[in-house]
Amino acid sequence: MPTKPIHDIAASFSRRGVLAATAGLMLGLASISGAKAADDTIKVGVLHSLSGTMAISETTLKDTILFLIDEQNKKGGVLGKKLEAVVVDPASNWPLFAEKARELITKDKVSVVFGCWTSVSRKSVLPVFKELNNILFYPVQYEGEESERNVFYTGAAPNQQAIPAVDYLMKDEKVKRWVLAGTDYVYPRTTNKILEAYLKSKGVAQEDIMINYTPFGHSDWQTIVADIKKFGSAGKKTAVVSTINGDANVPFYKELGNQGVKAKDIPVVAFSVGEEELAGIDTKPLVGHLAAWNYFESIKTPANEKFIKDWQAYTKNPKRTTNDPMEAHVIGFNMWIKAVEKVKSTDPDKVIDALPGIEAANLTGGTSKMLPNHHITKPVFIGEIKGNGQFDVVWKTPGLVAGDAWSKELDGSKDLIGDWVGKKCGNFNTKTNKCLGSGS
Amino acid sequence: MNVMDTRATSAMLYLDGVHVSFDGFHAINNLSLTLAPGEMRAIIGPNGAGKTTMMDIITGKTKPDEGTVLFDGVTDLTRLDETRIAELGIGRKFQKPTVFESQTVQDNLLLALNVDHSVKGTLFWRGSRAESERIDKVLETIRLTDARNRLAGSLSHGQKQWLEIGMLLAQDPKLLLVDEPVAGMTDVETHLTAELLKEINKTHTVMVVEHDMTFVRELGVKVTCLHEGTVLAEGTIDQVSSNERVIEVYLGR
Amino acid sequence: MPTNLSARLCTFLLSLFLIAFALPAFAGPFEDAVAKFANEDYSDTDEAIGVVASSGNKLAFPIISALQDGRLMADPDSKKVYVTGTDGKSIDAATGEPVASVPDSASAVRLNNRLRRSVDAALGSLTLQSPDLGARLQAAQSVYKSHEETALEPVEGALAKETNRSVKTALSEARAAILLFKSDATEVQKLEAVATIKARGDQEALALLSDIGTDQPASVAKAAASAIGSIQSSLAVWSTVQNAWYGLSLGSVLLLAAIGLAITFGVMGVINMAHGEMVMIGAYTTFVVQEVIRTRYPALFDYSLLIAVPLAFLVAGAIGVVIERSIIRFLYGRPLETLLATWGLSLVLQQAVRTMFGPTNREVGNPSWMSGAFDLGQITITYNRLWILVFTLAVFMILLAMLRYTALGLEMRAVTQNRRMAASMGIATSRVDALTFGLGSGIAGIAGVALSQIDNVSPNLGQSYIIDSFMVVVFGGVGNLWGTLVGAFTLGIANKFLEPVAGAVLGKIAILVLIILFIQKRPRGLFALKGRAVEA
Amino acid sequence: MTSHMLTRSLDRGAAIFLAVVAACGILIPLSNLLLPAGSFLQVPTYLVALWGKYVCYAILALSIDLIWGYCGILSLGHGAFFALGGYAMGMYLMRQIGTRGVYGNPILPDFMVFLNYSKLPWYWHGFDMFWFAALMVLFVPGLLAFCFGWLAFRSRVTGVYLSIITQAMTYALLLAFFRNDFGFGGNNGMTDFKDILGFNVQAEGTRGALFMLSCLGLIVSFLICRAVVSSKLGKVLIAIRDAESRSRFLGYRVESYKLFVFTLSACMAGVAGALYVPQVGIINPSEFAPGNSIEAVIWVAVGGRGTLVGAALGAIVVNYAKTFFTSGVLAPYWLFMLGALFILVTLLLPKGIVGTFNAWREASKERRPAAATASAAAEDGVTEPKMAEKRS
Repeated sequence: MPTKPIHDIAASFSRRGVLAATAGLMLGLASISGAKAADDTIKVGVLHSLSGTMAISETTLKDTILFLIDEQNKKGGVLGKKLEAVVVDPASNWPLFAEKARELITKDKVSVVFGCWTSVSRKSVLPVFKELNNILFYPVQYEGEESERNVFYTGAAPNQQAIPAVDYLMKDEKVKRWVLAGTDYVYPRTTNKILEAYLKSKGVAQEDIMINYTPFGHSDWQTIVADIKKFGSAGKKTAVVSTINGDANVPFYKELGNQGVKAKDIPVVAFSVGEEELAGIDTKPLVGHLAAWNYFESIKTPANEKFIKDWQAYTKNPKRTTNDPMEAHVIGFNMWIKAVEKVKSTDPDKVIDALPGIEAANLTGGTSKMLPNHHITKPVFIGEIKGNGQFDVVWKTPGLVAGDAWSKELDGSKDLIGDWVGKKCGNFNTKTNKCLGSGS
Repeated sequence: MNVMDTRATSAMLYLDGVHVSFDGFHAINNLSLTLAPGEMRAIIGPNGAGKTTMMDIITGKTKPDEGTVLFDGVTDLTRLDETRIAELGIGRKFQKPTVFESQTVQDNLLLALNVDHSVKGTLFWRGSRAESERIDKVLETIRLTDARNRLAGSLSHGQKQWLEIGMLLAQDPKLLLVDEPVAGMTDVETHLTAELLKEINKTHTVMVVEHDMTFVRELGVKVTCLHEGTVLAEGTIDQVSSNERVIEVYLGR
Repeated sequence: MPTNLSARLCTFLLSLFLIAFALPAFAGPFEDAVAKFANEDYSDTDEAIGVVASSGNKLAFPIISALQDGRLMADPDSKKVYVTGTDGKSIDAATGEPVASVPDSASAVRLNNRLRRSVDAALGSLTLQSPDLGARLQAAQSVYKSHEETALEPVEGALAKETNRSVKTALSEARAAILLFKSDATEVQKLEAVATIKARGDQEALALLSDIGTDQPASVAKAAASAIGSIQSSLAVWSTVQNAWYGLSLGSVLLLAAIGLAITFGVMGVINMAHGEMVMIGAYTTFVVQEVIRTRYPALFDYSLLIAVPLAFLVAGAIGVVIERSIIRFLYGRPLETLLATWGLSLVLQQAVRTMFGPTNREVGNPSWMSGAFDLGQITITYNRLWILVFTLAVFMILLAMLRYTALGLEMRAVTQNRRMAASMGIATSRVDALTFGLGSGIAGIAGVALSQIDNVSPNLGQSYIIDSFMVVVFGGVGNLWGTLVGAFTLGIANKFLEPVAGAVLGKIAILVLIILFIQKRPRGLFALKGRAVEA
Repeated sequence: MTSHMLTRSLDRGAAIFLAVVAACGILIPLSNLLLPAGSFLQVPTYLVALWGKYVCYAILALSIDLIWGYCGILSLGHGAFFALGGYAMGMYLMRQIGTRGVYGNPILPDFMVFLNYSKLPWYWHGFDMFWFAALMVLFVPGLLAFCFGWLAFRSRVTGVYLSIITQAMTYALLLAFFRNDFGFGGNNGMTDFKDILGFNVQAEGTRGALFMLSCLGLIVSFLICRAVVSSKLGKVLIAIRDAESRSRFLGYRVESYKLFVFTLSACMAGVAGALYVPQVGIINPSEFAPGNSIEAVIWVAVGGRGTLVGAALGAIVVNYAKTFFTSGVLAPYWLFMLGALFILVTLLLPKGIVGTFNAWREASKERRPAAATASAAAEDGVTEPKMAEKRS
């Protein structure tokens, strides 16, 4: 077959073409980066998925931040400047979270970012925030075992949700047998590890604990509910501690209701089921099942009532619900405003140093405080599901509970503390008096 | 033991008592047929007589339920797959012309050449003078020298038929199975094809399936008529076409 | 049926109510106890329930049943407690005297799970002789669960008068449960009790027997142990039956999701990745139907699914026809491109639904005939699963009949087998294509109606079924509806027998791997068509 | 021999493409490092990382095009090979963290510490050595592809059946990697990397080097694909794509060819994944999601299947669009656009951008003397897939 001689190829090789294409590309790149930040506003990044599987939870949080910024701007903004939200859509795609975080910080020059829902999205953006030294407010309850300089955790750590809930069941419901049911990912795994250790320390025997994991979006719960019924019929009072994730909850509760598992027989206490999740189910068969949160929409305080009223007015939807992570954003946002006003600057370093110790009112009548480990103090409520999809608070902690970055129940972390004020370290080993790993 | 002794038959192709059925439908029914080396045989028969299924069996595409299929007296074809059978030296032209449409005529022939067909062989292949000479020769034989750089897909129907026969030639098999080579051809083309096949038959064993009686007559070879998966009649074209049962089957009487 | 039951309870309550009226009020521990309801403290409420229930006062039943229904109003300021009747009239709970209105400062006495159990136990002994059969049965069962000694006398009284067999059994089981836990019951009584409970033979019998404690006479402990053993072995057999039922149920869901695909993919050869979204559209149609019913015609709620089924079929079917006409018909013979285009379409449809209905789950309620469960032997069969199984089989049969006996079915089969021949015989092949695709989509829509009863109604609904559906169709053999049926039930049952052994996650992985290996063995599925036609 | 294969595989389009990639691979990192920050021509670091990601996707797209465009195997599970390569690299990077993890454990990665692993699982051994990890990047995806292909191609699973079981494969892997017991970090995957070969992964210099390496990876992959498709083996692949059973009857062992090219493609995808992980800083099971693999196929379709330049270009164009549209006011509409792109490209632009451009160029050449046309068509190595097979 005929082959083109080499000099032919050299001739057809267009040097001009290459130059033009390369130059065009470079110019294109440079011009993308050339987007200028307007100096008369303070930019606030919003990093919540608006599409994909997590949109179901995160869209509300984006709206919350927009609402808070709107309210703040009505009060005149901060430091005499208006706040401006920069909204991006990481589309429930974890690497895209990192990319968008980088874009927010480098290109849009935001002063702070509110965002993420899943742990993996937080883990994904973490290196970016550390590298580019910016601030992330993370509003969702999570498995703990983390304290980073650039992240402020306004959701619950396990000791602010799981442990009080188990305490309540043990004391008030006299529960002796435990089913720990969860979706197979890190939060349920860690939470169940912590709970298992905690229950054993309270004298619960191994055979009285059943642990079960299911895949994401599991929809056929027949076998598991039957197993729970069977486990619960061993003669001791049984309860289910559910760390089942979002979407799988609806079929789970439907199956519970249909198989006649009543709350008064086997109560289920959930850590991931809030007002939004219940919106998708008929809650009448579920009355009496429990959830543990740091906030419920039904809590009657003036602050909460005003917040709900303003929120519903802002979203022009009189039925729009509120939930725990929203409150976490409210607290986090107010703390950031206070810290910025305190140091009169939005410089991340200054704000990070100013934040521990800042107090902000929460919506349930108390005042939350940012701790040196970058977690906050929160009250813990146990709510019973009511027929109207809301919760009735049946128990609350006497005071506020301080969030532990490192669980005292786990071998690996029982000696660790996070202290960004005194020790300047997120994982300080109190036994060896050393700051571990990269935190040094 | 002498190698010669293992040969069950001296025939190039030997089918005996072959049965095949699809979901209860007997496509081939106790079919027995022998093709001597160097012979050219025409197979005729109405639609559904089992002509194409027979070719499928010979080339390994369909496995018979029972029966013997021997190639060259020794090789049991029912145990082998298409590739192995092709490697043994059986080439096939399909009923519907099947060439590699997005490649050039020349490349089609190149692919058909009976050279190293292994992955390694093709990856590190470099053309040789001998190969291009063979391709040139085949191109000439099938009258497509001028079209050598055209895409096969752009050829006319008749040209595609020839190209496929050309691919068979390049493959240089011991036995050629040719399924309806002149379907859709003009009279002139049909005549040329007959000449071509006769030329090929000088060096190869050939089995031709065809409907076109003029063409079969022009080939002037022994004819086998199939009906309902079995041999109905065998002989010269005149003998077969005067056979009463053949007439009955064809005319539906 | 709960509504029915509560209605009857109310009648009963009202009659008691009238008797209570006639009696003069008397002061004492009862009044003090009633006042405790106003303390807003769970322990006080619990105590009050106990005192009120055992007071023998005629007001006890109205008070406790009002407490259960959230109609017991307490005023924390004045410590007054009121019972609001179902007719809206109120009485003073301590005296029984009617009051004009309940003060605004009063609110319903709150319950938690512990209190609900106390209420159940208290109501149990109070309603043992109710004229309502269901109420009596429930009462006997709640006494069985609480097995408190104080209930022994009422149970025995009721047992003497009871005529209904099932209630009688329940009462004697309740009596046995009480005796078993009564410290001063005789050994003979206890042995009899163990036998009674053993005869019950279910999980609850097991629970009760395992809970009797160590202070029992040796013979009783032994009898209990042997009873436990025999119940456990019979339950083990039942658990296999249960797994089989769960498998059938999962299989029916898989079949329902896959059946539409068996048409579009199996019959037409179109790879419709947006199939799941057709299911989703069916589910959202159900949601819209229920919304309209809820706001306009609440009485029709139980019929909402019956209305939704044809509508979902039409909506999804119409969308299917539009998709076929606008996209798929240009891609016939290019299966891989069809796959990509319909995948894109599924993204668009999902995001469109997300934009229209919001990203959150929407509530689709179960009509009363699809709620709850019944016991068959020792397994629980939920009505929704049972109806879905019946519904799936019905859809399957109708589809089979349609393909076989109707003109469209005939035309569809003709076009599938030989398009050119069908066209030359005057069949409008493009119309048949559109209708076939519409049919497949419509059936997916119907599946959505059923799936809305057990799964989330969210924009992601369809995605969770698409891979499973393809597995079912490919496993069963393309182009063969019976293959799809067998494939779905095989996968369902295999999954449910694997799940208890391997866990839900590994079970699912194992099924996927098995399918991949199976396809190697039989590339065209369980029920493959043979012959030359398939190869073409 | 090699020089022969090279010259044969270079034509004008390919040469321009390679030169542009090479130029970018050198100029972008240099501009990032040498020019002062904020200057007009300086490329900011985040764009270096972003474009590094695109280049990795381009390698993935090439690997898909090699099997889909040239051999007709539509794999909807190529993300699995990409992710496996990524995991192999991720495991190396995790081991490099050493005592800098939050628990300071010198051997166990953090997620193992808090899930109470007492020792390193056996399959984690060796990943502290770069050469071993690099070998695994090729070996693991290659082995999986080989086993999978060996089974599938031998039993002649083709067309949509193959597509569906590749999807089942990646879905099964997705579920498996989600499991925490599997020992790969579950849903959170691996992140917070520190060093690669002793260099800080977040340093600008390392990023520049990684970008350069990615471009080099793209060039090498391109040359390998080019060499394969323009060899006689490439012609056989196209023959198999267009008429599989014809190729069998010519005596080609179709399953061996498919297996070879499928395994080669999986190794390339693995390399793409390995280059991708240090640049985006995370690897987790969502990379196995069937949707990701399907999206990668659409890059190829957009650029033009059966044209290598098109596949690479398609990956870059679609991902650039994704970055652009997922920010700002258009964010909620991104999925609409992606979906529409799938539909419109398959309906209106079945040859993709480059394929259509080539066809247009062919057409304009037609008007010139016919002699040139045929040789050019043969020479270009650009062949349009056969689009309209007859419906059965």
